Amino acid sequence: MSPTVWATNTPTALKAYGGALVELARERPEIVCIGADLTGPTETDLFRDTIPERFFNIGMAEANAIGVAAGMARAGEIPFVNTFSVFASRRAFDQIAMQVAYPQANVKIAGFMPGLTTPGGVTHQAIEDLALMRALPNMAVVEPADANQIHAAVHALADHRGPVYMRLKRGEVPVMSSAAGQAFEIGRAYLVREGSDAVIFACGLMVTLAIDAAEELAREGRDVAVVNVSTLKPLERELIIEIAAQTGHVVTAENHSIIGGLGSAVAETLSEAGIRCRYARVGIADTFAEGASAAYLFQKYGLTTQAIVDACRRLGDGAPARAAHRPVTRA
Amino acid sequence: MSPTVWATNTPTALKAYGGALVELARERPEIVCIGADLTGPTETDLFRDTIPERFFNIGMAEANAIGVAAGMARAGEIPFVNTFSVFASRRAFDQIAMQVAYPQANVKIAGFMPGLTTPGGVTHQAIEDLALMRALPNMAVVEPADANQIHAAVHALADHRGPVYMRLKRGEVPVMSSAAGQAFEIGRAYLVREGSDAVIFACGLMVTLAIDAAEELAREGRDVAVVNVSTLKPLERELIIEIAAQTGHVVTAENHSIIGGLGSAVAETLSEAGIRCRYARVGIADTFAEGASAAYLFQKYGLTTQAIVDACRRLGDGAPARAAHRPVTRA
Amino acid sequence: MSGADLTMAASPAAAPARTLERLDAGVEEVRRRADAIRRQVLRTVARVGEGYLLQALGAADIFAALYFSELRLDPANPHDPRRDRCLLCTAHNSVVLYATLAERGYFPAQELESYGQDGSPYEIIGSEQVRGVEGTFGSLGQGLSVAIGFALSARLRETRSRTYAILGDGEMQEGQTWEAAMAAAAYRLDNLCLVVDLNGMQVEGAIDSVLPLGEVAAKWRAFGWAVQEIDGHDVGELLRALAIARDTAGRPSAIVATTIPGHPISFLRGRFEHYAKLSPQQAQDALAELDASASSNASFASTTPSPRKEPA
Amino acid sequence: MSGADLTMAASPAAAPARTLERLDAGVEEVRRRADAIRRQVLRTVARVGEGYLLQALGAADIFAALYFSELRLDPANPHDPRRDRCLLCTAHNSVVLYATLAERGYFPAQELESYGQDGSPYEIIGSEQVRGVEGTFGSLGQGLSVAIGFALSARLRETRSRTYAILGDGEMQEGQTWEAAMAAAAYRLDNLCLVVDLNGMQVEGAIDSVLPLGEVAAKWRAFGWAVQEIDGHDVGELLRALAIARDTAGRPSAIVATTIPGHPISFLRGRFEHYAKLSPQQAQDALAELDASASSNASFASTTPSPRKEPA
Ligand SMILES: Cc1ncc(C[n+]2csc(CCOP(=O)(O)OP(=O)(O)O)c2C)c(N)n1
Ligand SMILES: Cc1ncc(C[n+]2csc(CCOP(=O)(O)OP(=O)(O)O)c2C)c(N)n1
Ligand SMILES: [Mg+2]
Ligand SMILES: [Mg+2]
Repeated sequence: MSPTVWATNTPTALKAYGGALVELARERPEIVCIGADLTGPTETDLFRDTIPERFFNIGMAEANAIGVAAGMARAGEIPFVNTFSVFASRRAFDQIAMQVAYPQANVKIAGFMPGLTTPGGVTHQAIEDLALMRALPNMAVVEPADANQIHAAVHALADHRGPVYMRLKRGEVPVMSSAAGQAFEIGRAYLVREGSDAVIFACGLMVTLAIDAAEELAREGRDVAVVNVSTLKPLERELIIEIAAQTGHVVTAENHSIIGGLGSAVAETLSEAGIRCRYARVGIADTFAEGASAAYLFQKYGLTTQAIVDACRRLGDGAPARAAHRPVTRA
Repeated sequence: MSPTVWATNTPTALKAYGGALVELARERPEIVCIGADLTGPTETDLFRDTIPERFFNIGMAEANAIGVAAGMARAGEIPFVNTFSVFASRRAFDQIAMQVAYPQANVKIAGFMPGLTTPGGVTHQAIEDLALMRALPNMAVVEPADANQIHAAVHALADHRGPVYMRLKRGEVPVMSSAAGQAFEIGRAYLVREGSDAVIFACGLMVTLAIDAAEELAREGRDVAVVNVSTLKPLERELIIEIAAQTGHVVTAENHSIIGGLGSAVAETLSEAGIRCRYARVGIADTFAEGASAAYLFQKYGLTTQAIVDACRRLGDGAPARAAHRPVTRA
Repeated sequence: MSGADLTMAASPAAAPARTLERLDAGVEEVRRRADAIRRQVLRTVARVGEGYLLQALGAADIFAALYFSELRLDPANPHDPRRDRCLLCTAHNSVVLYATLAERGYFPAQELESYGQDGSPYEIIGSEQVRGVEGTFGSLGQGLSVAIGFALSARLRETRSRTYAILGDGEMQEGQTWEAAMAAAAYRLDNLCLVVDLNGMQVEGAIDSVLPLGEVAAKWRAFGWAVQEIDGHDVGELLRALAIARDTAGRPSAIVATTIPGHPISFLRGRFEHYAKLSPQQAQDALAELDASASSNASFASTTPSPRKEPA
Repeated sequence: MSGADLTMAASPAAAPARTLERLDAGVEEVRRRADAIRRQVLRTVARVGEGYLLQALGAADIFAALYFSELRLDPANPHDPRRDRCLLCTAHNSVVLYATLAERGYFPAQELESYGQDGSPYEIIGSEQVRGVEGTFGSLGQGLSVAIGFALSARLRETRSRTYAILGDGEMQEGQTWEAAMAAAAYRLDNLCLVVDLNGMQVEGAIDSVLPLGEVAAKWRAFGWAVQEIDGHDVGELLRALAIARDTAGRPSAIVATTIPGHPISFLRGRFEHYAKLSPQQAQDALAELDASASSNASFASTTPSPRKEPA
């Protein structure tokens, strides 16, 4: 996978998820691993080979895999279901809604290869999984930004009682250099870079690109904050409202359609809070894509540092809109 | 179905869809009707009985029904697929995404019993179908507000080349008394009541409730506009931006989760346009519901004239926020 | 609800000490129970005036056989982790499950007076909000998958718990049923027993007029299940089939039980109305028919069943 | 793409006048075409260094039989509404379809030099952006449903058009396949012919190590299909089976074709690697093996096939 889907100066790690899941399962006997014929591609070969008695391959049958996981959760297990984001979300949505979200079954769904990180083409690209999962009551929705967050997230998911959907890149993932933003708590967003002129709310692979963008903007005198919104639901509204109000210029950046995901979550939140600010979305512009390298696709579909920089500049060139509509204090 | 899910002074009609579809099919031989064991409940018994050779019951197999429809569309037919909103959206989402939305297949999906209009309980209540369908590129998403719109919509769907998702109540539906807002064009929103203090953007059954709310607010001196957003996608952005900018107070009202549907669409649009306004959502507050009469559920989950009135009052009591952030003119 | 299950699983110290055995009622008592269930169904539906009545009457013998002979359950402790699980995959047929659960002592039958009313947990299409209901299966075709999850977990935990699922024949049109069928066979889940309620009916009437299923038993056999074809109204056959399933090793069992909607009420039997009206007069007539055909001890309904004591 | 189809359908005047007949190539020529397809597959995958290579080699005989004998197609007019439809349900195996389409004259083989490159329409997991590809089936288990739609429409329009679908054996784990299977039988779609590519492999290797399918032919029979079990590398059997399917009335046909991944390359044959590496040396060796075993006229690939003239 080409490194240009994250900031070029970011070091990387391999298979953060697969290792963390085995580590977790060694501690907690109720962890079971459920697959749908994508064991290698979801880094769960390690689990299969070291804890085979708690590894259940359901075959290429995502709907059934979710139902099986829900049944096991009702019986007391903590199932992690592993498949591609696109199949977890599109193919088994009714099953997730009714057997996982509604009963608050303790099922964790790990969806790999979100957005345009896969050369698998339109059928493999989950460009609306955040929209789908966010629309479900009771569902926590997370997207860790680097290997450390992935590791922490695996443990956080198990500690969280109830359903969680996590989307993450497989294989090689970035390791963020700054200490900030590597922790992971469900329900928290992390200010990874301070700034007073604008804020970039980013998730997943877009976080390192956002940091890069902020650095570039700093060189032209714009002081831009970056928030790693690693939990999309429940959203840490207070933090988002506060920083948006302080900066008055908001850009969202996600490896996802601009409809229904982070961009929408932020727009809903700020609109409802009555925050006066300029706002722009960076993301996939409501279009299907094709199969190609992630680097090519990120470039073609505008998931780049440059796109974020441009969005910040565009907002910044508009009329200043710094004053919050009403004062907001952190809860 | 209890009349209290729409304004109490609204007359009603029966099976507007079923009749219109047969009428259309008589004119156009490429119309085919595809069902999934819900012929009566989707008003297509009339089609089955009058044009049996173009009626295909696929049985209780929604995924297959969508695939079959897509194949027929590729061969030149115009399939209308009829099932409950919840099964059309949740159960066959991958199939709709890949076989209908991506290839822009000329398939029309009619989803019945949206939101809380069904006593069928949580498994039958489509509270996030708009979120799902809106997240799909190429998909038009519509929700007619009354029998006249339903009738017009059936024809508009057939005239529109490409995929459309329509959600609508079955059986008894309101017939709006004013002439305004009964037309139906894909991509248009209809100003059904003028007003300068606030605007209610509503869709489907919430439109008559919004009109009622506006009337109640008029009695206390608030001049509230109502827009029937019968197309959620593509949204008539210019109209929405203009009226929001003019009134400065925006309430959205939908028989749907407040996440991902009309409320989100409006928030995205206004945020991006830089419109300064107060904003509130009326809809299902990110929760699953249960089986009961529509009247009971609409009351319990806040889909009422009163809830809309309250939202308008709340906004109105805040600081005035009338000036648009930048001037907007109608396109 | 799953929450309670989780608590149980997390703190085994809290696990109840009560024995948990099959009632093993004989044919006669199961028949009487089936009659009592039918009466309760009729009374419950009559209050609303319509409902999934014909399926309920048709399935009453299956429910009686399961809940009064086969299943290891404790109505006083519906979340006992050692219990057998029984999943009604067609939640729209919940009225027969409610009637059965009331008869079995999960809750007083009077509670069913709120059936179908606004605010009642006894919804027309049932959910797990009702005591004793193991899941929410109004979206059809999902139950068998969840049953597999229970069965896999029981095996993992080495408990005796068996899992039962009652499938609507229309659900065989949903592909998920076959995903589950293949997985259950692949995992050799002999602690899983499926009863297919072959009533020949779906929403629009006769299945054959909608989308014919073709050969049913042959399908389950081809999917690797141990299949028994029985008359779903013959309680003796039902009990035997359940016992054989219990003794079948290495494969999941499917009992294909032919039932007749509305059975045995003369004027309802064999009608294919998916959601049927029931006037007060019809309800009375139906109850009278049951009274007439019932043996003298028709008042069985109120006695509490006592489990046959067997080693745990 | 569907758009073109719609145009065709909307304006019958634009329908082409060219004949549209099966090539009806004999066993020998089909074999040579299969060889040519394999060569193209090897050359194409070699450029990328890896791919769904073993499946492609295994399925080459099936593709040759379909595209060089059975199908009524006009490469010059890929949207001719009268054409037979052929759907590869496992779009990840598109390299064999691309090779076949190039060999059949849909586009120059040189175009495949961009295979798998950024910006190329020849994606690893194929889509309908490529000329001659009838749909986008990278999300597995969906193709057969679309095939039914084609078949129903052909019947409605009373055209001779037949529909063919090539199914991966792993797709039998997806429930949608069985939804489609049941519907095709219920509608007695004898203008539909399915070829199951029984290569015993899925992502993790052997299907039996993932989730065994159990009896395959028995399943399709139980679902009401006319089933033939054949050796998917025996071109004679393939052609015969396709002819029998064409003559089978009242039921859809399933040809269960056992194939061997990597066939016939000695060092690839029988390996269960879902996404296999292919070094330049291996590609050369494989091509040399094909050369050695091929009959003298190995240069067939460049000749244009001429249809046997038959009444339209
Ligand atoms: C996924 C899904 N699709 C459609 C429906 C609507 N529906 C309710 S009952 C039913 C027919 C069920 O037939 P069967 O399973 O045989 O149950 P029966 O009523 O005969 O016991 C249908 C299609 C549903 N509940 N779920
Ligand atoms: C719905 C869906 N789930 C999972 C996958 C990932 N996947 C790609 S190929 C494959 C296995 C396919 O096996 P088979 O159908 O036998 O095809 P073969 O490669 O053997 O020809 C899987 C699981 C997919 N493409 N689609
Ligand atoms: Mg039935
Ligand atoms: Mg295979």
